[in-house]
Amino acid sequence: MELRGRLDHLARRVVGWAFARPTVLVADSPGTTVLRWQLEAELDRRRWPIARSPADADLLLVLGEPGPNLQAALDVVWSQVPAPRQRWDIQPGADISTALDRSHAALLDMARQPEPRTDDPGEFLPQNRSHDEHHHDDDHDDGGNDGDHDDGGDGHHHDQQGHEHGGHDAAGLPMAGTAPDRDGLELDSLHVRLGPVLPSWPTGLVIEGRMQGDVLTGVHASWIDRPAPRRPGDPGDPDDPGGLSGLRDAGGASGLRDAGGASGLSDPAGVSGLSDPGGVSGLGAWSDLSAEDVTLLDWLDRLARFLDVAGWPAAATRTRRVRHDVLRGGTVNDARADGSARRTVRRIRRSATLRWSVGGIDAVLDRVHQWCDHVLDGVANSRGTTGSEGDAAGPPGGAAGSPRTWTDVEALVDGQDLAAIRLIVASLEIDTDGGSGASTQPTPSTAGQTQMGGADE
Amino acid sequence: MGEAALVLLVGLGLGAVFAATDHAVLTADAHGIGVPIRRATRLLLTQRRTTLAPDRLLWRIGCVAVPLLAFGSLAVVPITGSSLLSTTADLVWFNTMEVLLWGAVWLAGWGPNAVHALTGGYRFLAQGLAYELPLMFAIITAGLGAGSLNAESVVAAQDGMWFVVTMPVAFAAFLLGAAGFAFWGPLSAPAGADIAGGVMSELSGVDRLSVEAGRAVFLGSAAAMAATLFLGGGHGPWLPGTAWLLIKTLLVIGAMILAGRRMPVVRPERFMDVAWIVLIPATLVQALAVALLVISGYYG
Amino acid sequence: MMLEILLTFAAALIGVGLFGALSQQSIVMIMMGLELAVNGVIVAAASAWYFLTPAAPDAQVLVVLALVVMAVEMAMGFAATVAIYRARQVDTVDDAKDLRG
Amino acid sequence: MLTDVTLAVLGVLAVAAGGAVFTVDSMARATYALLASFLAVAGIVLTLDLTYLAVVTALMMTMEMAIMGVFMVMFMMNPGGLMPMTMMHNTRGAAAVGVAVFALLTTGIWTIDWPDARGRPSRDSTHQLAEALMGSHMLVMVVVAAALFATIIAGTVLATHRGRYDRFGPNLDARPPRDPIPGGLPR
Repeated sequence: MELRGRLDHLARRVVGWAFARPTVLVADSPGTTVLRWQLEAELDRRRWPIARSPADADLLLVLGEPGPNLQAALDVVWSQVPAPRQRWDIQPGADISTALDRSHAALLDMARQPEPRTDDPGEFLPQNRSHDEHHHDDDHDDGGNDGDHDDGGDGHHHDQQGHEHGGHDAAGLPMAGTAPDRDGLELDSLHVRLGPVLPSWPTGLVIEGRMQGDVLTGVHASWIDRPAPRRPGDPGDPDDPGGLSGLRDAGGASGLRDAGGASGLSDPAGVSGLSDPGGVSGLGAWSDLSAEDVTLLDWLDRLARFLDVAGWPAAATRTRRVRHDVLRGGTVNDARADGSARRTVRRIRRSATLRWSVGGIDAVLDRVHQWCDHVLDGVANSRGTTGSEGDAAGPPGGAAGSPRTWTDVEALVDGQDLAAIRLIVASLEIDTDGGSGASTQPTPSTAGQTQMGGADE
Repeated sequence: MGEAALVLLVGLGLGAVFAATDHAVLTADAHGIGVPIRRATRLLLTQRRTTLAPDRLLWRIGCVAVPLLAFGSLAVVPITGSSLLSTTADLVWFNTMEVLLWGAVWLAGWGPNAVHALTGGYRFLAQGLAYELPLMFAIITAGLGAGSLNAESVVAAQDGMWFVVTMPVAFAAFLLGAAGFAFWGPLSAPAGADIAGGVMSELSGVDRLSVEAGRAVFLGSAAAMAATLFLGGGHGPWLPGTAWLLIKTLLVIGAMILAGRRMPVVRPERFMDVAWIVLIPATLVQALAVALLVISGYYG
Repeated sequence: MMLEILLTFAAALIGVGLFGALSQQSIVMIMMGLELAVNGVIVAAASAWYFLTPAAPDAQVLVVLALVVMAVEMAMGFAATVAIYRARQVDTVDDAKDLRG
Repeated sequence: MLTDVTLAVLGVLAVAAGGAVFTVDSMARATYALLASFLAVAGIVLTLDLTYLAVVTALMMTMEMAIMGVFMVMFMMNPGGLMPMTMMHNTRGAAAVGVAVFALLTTGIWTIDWPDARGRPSRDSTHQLAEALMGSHMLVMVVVAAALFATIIAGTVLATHRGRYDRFGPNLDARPPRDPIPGGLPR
């Protein structure tokens, strides 16, 4: 009896040790950027790693209040997280540390009382179908019934036999059909959705298209949870189903932000309304952040996420640490933070490998280098030293070749492979906060770029 | 029996060292020594997840094969002066284990029936076509210098001078190939963050442990093989041969991580160009130079 | 005795390979059948070396040739498949009957 | 004895995996069944003391099958037994030919009075092969090299649909070349 008690005790300790640093998947609803920064700073302090996919996650932390469709997508993500697992909502203003402690304790409880779990990922399929029909109900290709299986950001493919058995379903998954492709081979194409929840991806953004090999064509970009008013009588040519143009039009529609604050697109009105720092959501204890700080944080954040996608985790981690320092210290007045920020960003700016590796895709590198310059200038400014301010101000309209509308974005990513799409998206200044977050700052250098889609048509 | 246990132990040890050092460099966290073991325990306690309509048989085969091949490759490394499997074609054996990994990794990507995993599998093969020939030429160059495909003979041939002196290009190509077949560091595109972890994206529990551990062991084994082929294996003064081999292996591991983590992932299409236009000719010239040295009697 | 058994395996591989090569529609599957037949040749050559002429290298060279044949066959097979697929979107021999001379 | 059992088991495996190639209903499984057959044969060759050939067989066939798997999926996607698939024609005739050839060969194998082994087995079969390929059988190696090189060129020519005029323009002066994906080196 005593032996058993000891063994139990030992087992509990082993579980506690093994899950001492749970892997975390963060899903930020629109308007929770600052909260995400705070959370990531705390996660980094605790050395809890960020998961790359649901399969590697222990905790799913949902920030803010996701809209209904994002919620549905999160359900799918949640269904892919293996037990033991915990899903925890964190609202802006909540005590992050307490929330993490509680979720961790719950996780340990679950790990110590393992219950057999038989989740079939397929159970979420019908739900996604209906959810998809909400904004997209056209078949892209001829061969297979392409009823579009949502993957919740992580993607189950269905690249089945196309030209022999087109139109069939297997295990509820539609089969792929063939379509012409870039290399002149009519290979099987697969309807693929990127997003709305992926690591280092603007949560809520959905990019869909036909995938052949890993090349995406017929791309359509949209924001989840955004009303998709269809223009009546929109012809919708075969390559551009009505749903697409309907969504694109929505960029110009007014009242988007009212829809749960989830528009993800800031229109000019939003920019002006947001220069007030009090409007930045989830600022909490950091309300002393100046607009410049928020801008600097935003650049650092974009840079870190881009480096994640570009596969340079060491530099991304360092950039993130600089961001934490800025977030903690308010302005970058701490000499140490300043020095490390300079060193880190300079190294990224100078990296020949990065230049060589991501060069060749559009103007990705230019935009990223511009962020680096902005950060360097931002640091210089806040130190009161003489930076090359002329560059920082830059021409309004900002980064080289920065697209301004969804149509531009779609044109940019169309015909690119998955990795290039990820890199391009990561290099765009997409405002996930729907204007209610940090990326809208009054500086002229980026004000123009944050208005993606706002001026469409 | 004892030797098999030794290979198992050394493999796990080197893998753990590699994973711990890698973690420490990545996160700048010097206290991460126990991280690999903790992670392994965590994965053992985690549910083994499935996906929708997977090809379960092939998936499992792929996951299990990764560590098996890793230990298989270590079996021809003469750890104690002699190796577990001493054959007349050790170098080709090592190469074969690494090529069998092509199949294993592709199966691990294919099995779960998911976009990102499959993309990772394809990427691995595409990248394989890039690094494989330089790697083969690098391995065979060491065999050429020693006049034997047996690892022990290669070590014996380096009694006077390490092969790295006359084969620097082959040494570099070998380490690059090692990063490639273990899809790690600058060649980790098959498991890249841009495809949500690629071949690893759908793995959880013991499956993920199997692939991650197998990859770490493979990297450790590759470092040991690099030390064997190019750094004189167990040759060195004062200390016993095994100690020298391990020291050199650890140095190779450290050098790989320091160099590999200084740069971002190299996109496969970029690397492909360099591999075929620069690396293959370079390794061929290296082999030619070594062949000329052999004819001239340089290696004795 | 073992030689005969191994040769029987070789014959079985050749038989199965021929069956596959003759029965399949898909070009790639036909190639797999041919490869299986060559696989049988490898078994036969290796056992001949071991049981009949271990002192001579000829059987070994035959195995090398078999491997090369497979590599060439596969490379050319894939190239031809890609070419014909590019030209007319077929990948089965039944659809390419007009190529019959 | 142990060797005999190993050989027999591997032989059965090789044939069974070979049969599976044409019976499983997934392209990936068919390809990897064929690989299993090759690996079993490599095991046989290894047991017969032909280390180098065994290892090289495994190496080459794994690469081939890995690439072949991609082609299979590319041209006829059908993962993991999701869809019953028959891609046969003339099954009966093919089976008849297969069985007939097998019967003929087997009859021959078991009726021929095989001679005893001539000479003693070489201690180092790898060395024996190397000496042969670089000495008495050099011609084989030379021809193989030429054939493989020709294969590389012919295969590329057949498979690609873009020549240099597509890339560099009618006057071959377009820089950079028009490629769907730029390479890693300046051209």
